[in-house]
Amino acid sequence: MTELTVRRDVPAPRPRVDLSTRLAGRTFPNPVFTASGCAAAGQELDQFFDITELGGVVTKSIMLAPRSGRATPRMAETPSGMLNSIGLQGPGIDAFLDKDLAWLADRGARAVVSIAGGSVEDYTQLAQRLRGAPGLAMLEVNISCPNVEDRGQVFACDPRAASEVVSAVRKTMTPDIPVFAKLSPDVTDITAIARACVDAGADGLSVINTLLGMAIDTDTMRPVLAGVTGGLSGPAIRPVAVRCVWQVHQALPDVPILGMGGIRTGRDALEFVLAGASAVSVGTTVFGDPMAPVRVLAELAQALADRGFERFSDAVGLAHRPPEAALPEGPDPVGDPA
Amino acid sequence: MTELTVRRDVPAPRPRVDLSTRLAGRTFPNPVFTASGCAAAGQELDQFFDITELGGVVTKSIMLAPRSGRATPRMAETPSGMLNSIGLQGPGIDAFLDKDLAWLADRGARAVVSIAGGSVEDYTQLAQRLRGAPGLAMLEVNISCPNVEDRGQVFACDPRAASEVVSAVRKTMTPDIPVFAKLSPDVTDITAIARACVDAGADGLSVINTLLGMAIDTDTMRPVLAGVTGGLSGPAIRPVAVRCVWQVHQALPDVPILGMGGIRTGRDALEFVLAGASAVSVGTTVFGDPMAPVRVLAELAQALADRGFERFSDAVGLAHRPPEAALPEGPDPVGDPA
Amino acid sequence: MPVQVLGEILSIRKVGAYQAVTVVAPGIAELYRPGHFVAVQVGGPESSMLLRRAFAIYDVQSRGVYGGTVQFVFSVHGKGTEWLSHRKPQDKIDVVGPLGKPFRLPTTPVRATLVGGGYGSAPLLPLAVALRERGCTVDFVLGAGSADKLFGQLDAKRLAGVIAVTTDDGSAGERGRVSDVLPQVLERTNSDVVYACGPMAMLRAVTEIATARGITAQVAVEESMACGIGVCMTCVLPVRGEDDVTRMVRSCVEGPVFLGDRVRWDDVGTVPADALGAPTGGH
Amino acid sequence: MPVQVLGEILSIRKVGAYQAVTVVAPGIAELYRPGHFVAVQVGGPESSMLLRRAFAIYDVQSRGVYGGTVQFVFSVHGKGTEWLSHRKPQDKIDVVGPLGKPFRLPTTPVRATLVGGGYGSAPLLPLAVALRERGCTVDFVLGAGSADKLFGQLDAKRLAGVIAVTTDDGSAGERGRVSDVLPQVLERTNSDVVYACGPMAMLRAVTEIATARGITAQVAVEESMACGIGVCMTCVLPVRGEDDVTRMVRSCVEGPVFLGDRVRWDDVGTVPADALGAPTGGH
Ligand SMILES: Cc1cc2nc3c(=O)[nH]c(=O)nc-3n(C[C@H](O)[C@H](O)[C@H](O)COP(=O)(O)OP(=O)(O)OC[C@H]3O[C@@H](n4cnc5c(N)ncnc54)[C@H](O)[C@@H]3O)c2cc1C
Ligand SMILES: Cc1cc2nc3c(=O)[nH]c(=O)nc-3n(C[C@H](O)[C@H](O)[C@H](O)COP(=O)(O)OP(=O)(O)OC[C@H]3O[C@@H](n4cnc5c(N)ncnc54)[C@H](O)[C@@H]3O)c2cc1C
Ligand SMILES: Cc1cc2nc3c(=O)[nH]c(=O)nc-3n(C[C@H](O)[C@H](O)[C@H](O)COP(=O)(O)O)c2cc1C
Ligand SMILES: Cc1cc2nc3c(=O)[nH]c(=O)nc-3n(C[C@H](O)[C@H](O)[C@H](O)COP(=O)(O)O)c2cc1C
Ligand code: FES
Ligand code: FES
Repeated sequence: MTELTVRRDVPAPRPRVDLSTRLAGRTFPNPVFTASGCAAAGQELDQFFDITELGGVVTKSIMLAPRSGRATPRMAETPSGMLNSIGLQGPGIDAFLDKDLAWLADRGARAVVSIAGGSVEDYTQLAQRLRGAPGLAMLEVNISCPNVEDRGQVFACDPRAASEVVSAVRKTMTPDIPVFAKLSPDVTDITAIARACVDAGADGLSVINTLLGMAIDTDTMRPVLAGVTGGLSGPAIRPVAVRCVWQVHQALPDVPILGMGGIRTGRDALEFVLAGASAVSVGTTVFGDPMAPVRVLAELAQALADRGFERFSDAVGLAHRPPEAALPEGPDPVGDPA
Repeated sequence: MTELTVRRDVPAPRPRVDLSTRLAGRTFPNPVFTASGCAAAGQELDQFFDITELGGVVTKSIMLAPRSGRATPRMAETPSGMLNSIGLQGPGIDAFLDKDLAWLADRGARAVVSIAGGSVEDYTQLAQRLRGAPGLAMLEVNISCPNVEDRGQVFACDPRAASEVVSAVRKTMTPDIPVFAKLSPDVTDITAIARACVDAGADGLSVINTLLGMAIDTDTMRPVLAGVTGGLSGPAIRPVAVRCVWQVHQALPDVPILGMGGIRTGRDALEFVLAGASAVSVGTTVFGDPMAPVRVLAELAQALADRGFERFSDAVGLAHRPPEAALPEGPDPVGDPA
Repeated sequence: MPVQVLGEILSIRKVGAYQAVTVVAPGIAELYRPGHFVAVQVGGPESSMLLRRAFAIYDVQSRGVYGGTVQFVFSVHGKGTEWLSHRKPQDKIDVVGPLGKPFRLPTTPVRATLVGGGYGSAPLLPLAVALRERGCTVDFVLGAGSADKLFGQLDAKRLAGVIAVTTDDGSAGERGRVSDVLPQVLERTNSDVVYACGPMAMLRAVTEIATARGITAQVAVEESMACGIGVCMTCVLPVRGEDDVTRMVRSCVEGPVFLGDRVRWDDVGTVPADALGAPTGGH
Repeated sequence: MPVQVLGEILSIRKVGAYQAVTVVAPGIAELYRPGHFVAVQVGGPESSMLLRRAFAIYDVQSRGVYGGTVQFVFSVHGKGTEWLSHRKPQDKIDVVGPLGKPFRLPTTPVRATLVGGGYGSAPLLPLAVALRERGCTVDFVLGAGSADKLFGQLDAKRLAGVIAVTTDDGSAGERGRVSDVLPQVLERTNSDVVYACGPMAMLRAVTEIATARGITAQVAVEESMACGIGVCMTCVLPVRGEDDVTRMVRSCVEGPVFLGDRVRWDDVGTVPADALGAPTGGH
């Protein structure tokens, strides 16, 4: 007979691992989230699985005003990755609050709202508008945006600029909402930016945003993307993302990390967790596999159970243990699977 | 009947395109080279094809003294890429001159010797030893090395350190030998490093070296590589490499670029050329396909012929032409292939 | 509500320059309406290709031993469709569907002209069936580069009052484009409405011809898509809304079927300056 | 000189826990000697897997309608071998070979014990044939985790004087490891030389046993390889040279066969401090 995988039908037998995770002050039921810009505001994916099953739903970065985004083509498929140059198309904060966030709150999802701006003032106003918004569980500050007041210099590439944005947002947002700064890998020293953000009050860090890349159409002999360059994402960048999580966790072991970049399976998610992530976002993989977030969650739970973990949190950063250190009670490295 | 591809048998009917390329003062018969560390010193590949057919053979970065390299595991396969952490294993400059370079000279190949060191003095001495060495066609300065005199800060990540190395090498090497500085993509602004190298006397730039990455073994729950982090290469990084070539060519249009990063086909090579590379290196692809360099050369020649180019050099940087600019005499964008 | 199904290929056969694939996919047939599409994973588990490929649904069966099948027709374009063309019966593929907004059907029995370019006629054939079930009269204009790229001519003949065929090279029907013969067909049939699917340039020409006659054209566009389900924002084009405001709308969820005269054809591939949220000086 | 060949698979069949693949690959048989290996591309043209997989050659045929074939035996380990296990006759795979340094054969007719672990016995069978052609007497010790992972037992019986079999779980032969029975076999046969192929721990134990008896062991190691042809430097292990200097040598070109007592078993996976060019304080 033919084998079928149909949505919703599989309430995966969840192994008995405590999957809850604390991100700064807040506890989430599990560590698997969507990634900003890869799940819109959750409604479309909710057709495929119950989005409240996820730890959180990270929304597409929202700006103050409605925004058309860039011209097309906006994407190019690349080996094990893709380039995108959307240009932060979105409805603006007002419509977002009215429709998207309201829907998420109604639905009972934990909304992680990503905000983006062109100036410190933009970010501050966004945080202002989001203060006390129902359904808001966490704020992610997308600082991979050009600073219109500084010749388009990207905030995330300059410790001072990053710090100003984060500090303004942290001061504006109520203390109960964790504020995460999202780091760009396109810097010489990601730990320097990480430190600047944390010193400025970031409660945690999202690691990583896309890498700057481009593709050239060898037929038209011009750049493929209307925006010329774009952001590279997907499994291709996973080794860079894992390295960034590792470095940031090593530099700032007490700061919670939301890790992402090319996660396709529970095994991939575990790689980020062992490197130091307290939660993960599944991004580009959703485009090829809409059910990926819940699948990754089930696979991660299984992988943890297989290794003898009783609590997800025991796995966070475990790959940093010194060479001959014993594993915590329970976990065992997996031997030859044969 | 079964179809076969056997080495040497295929003196590919080379389309009538002038493939020669000038890199600083020197003319090479064609623009396809090997990549440093991906072809040893040419002897092994010469079993599969005639290495004198390539524009040049870029040798594994050589240091002053013999060097054991790092412990194993030294590699991990990643989606459309691989991580390596070899640690610059090599025989040292003396044995290299005696055996490797002598063999290349004898064989009639154009040797591009890559040098690496831990201090400006190391690089200077290497250049000194290579002065007047028979067979030497060009020097590639691998500055992605930790500076032992500056807390292991990588030369390629600091304009001043990069500049010092390049300037010392350029002063030491005879003027007839082009000196190329090889750039790392792991920097906030690659054009700043490019400019520093060129101001210090670099005749050209090799773009790019590997990206810093890592992988974690989810069974042992430790880093896969003995060296913890490693260099990411292969098609996965191609969009980053093309972007770097594009940015450097845009910033310094008169500086020749040896482009590399994930080239697998002639089409890929053309992407680099259109972005601004005057020659390309085929690296990681060789591991999966030893005959790749000559295949890429044949495919590139064909791709140029298909587009109406009579001279390879007319394609260099062509994707930068302004939106409505006419193409040079000859070339035509390729229409719908159907 | 679309479903994601890993289904077995029942058949894959050559039809002229195309291949038609039938795959087991329960849950799609039940919700299907003409104009819907599916998005298919390509390349297998260790593939370097991450994104789905979109194909218009040509046929569905909701019953039978397989509990539901869906059929689509494709031509080899790049790496993903190349891979698809090597699939064999019993291989499995992962399909998401039905996706998109289907063609809207008239509530009264009108006369409709269906214009298909290349494989674009595939979704028009089930549309013709649906229209006839509502008592409409259907006429077809089919065009392609050459005879082997015409799809569904026989089916169309069975379903249609009038059928006109064009090919660019004259290897079948009249030499020329569908837009060359469409005015005469509309004249002759006095159609109330036009439906079209095919290349963007064709859709634009069809829209202009229909609009000039004061009738509406519903067109199914083909924009490059990364997700097909509305979450990535790669597939946008400028469309004027009922409030007359132009927005960059997602063709995968707000399309692929649009009213032709709402699409800003001149501006496809750009962001018109008067679009909602269009860049103002600053960026 | 190795060749790179895109050859058709003639057969792929299950042998216990393994699969044996025969592929058309002219040019390999002519140069082949026992101990050589091939490196195979996996995953197809759009695969995300870039690196070749290494397999010891089990058999070659230089004549026949196919103009040369090569056979190897593999177990599914990860993604690449998983892919390989789904190949069918007539599929094509890209093979490079013969690679590496083969076993050295004695110039006089000695008595040799061949020790194989799991699929490690595959290259030992043609070695046994070659040894016998030189008038040697051959004995076999074969071991594996369980009976289905023993390879070549029947062939070995045909070729050998003595054959001893062990499995970890006792499902065939004696329960235990090859190193448990090897001393008795060497005692009984009074072998002049040992050849071994299998897991690193086994090779180490075999070397120790042989060395203790004052006889040489030639062992074929298995190190993780990216290229298989000597250009990447990923496959190194510390080996003492004839000048007594330890070097990190490439197991793909200077091996995979080494004299067991030259391999620094304690230090495999590290760079011994006395190795040529080993880091000194600085790094
Ligand atoms: C709504 C819709 C319906 C379609 N119906 C059909 C059909 O019935 N039959 C058919 O043959 N083709 C159809 N297409 C086009 C088909 O999707 C593309 O030919 C196919 O995606 C190309 O994939 P590839 O791997 O061969 O090309 P590649 O160039 O390798 O594709 C790379 C990426 O670009 C995207 N892409 C490239 N070209 C297109 C395109 N024209 N449209 C959308 N995405 C594209 C792919 O999805 C993929 O993500 C339809 C497209 C859309 C949007
Ligand atoms: C000289 C030699 C001879 C071999 N002979 C045989 C044989 O006859 N039969 C057999 O079943 N296996 C043999 N192996 C082991 C075989 O190469 C690995 O099992 C195989 O490469 C694993 O590939 P994978 O895609 O399944 O695993 P993955 O883990 O996905 O492989 C990832 C990468 O690591 C490399 N790698 C992983 N494990 C090994 C390993 N053990 N040895 C070398 N490279 C590895 C792969 O080549 C690939 O590049 C041999 C290895 C060597 C070095
Ligand atoms: C189409 C697309 C749109 C994205 N939009 C945003 C965005 O609006 N804000 C943001 O912070 N990150 C955005 N990202 C980055 C992702 O959130 C994520 O950081 C990155 O893609 C790496 O994860 P992945 O490889 O799992 O996709 C976007 C990524 C993609 C592919
Ligand atoms: C195994 C390996 C070893 C390398 N060794 C060197 C080296 O010694 N010196 C150097 O400049 N680059 C070295 N590189 C980097 C390559 O020359 C090249 O810049 C990079 O791999 C990107 O190209 P590719 O994707 O085609 O491999 C090495 C790369 C690999 C994969
Ligand atoms: S294809 Fe992703 S939103 Fe339309
Ligand atoms: S595997 Fe590349 S040198 Fe041995």
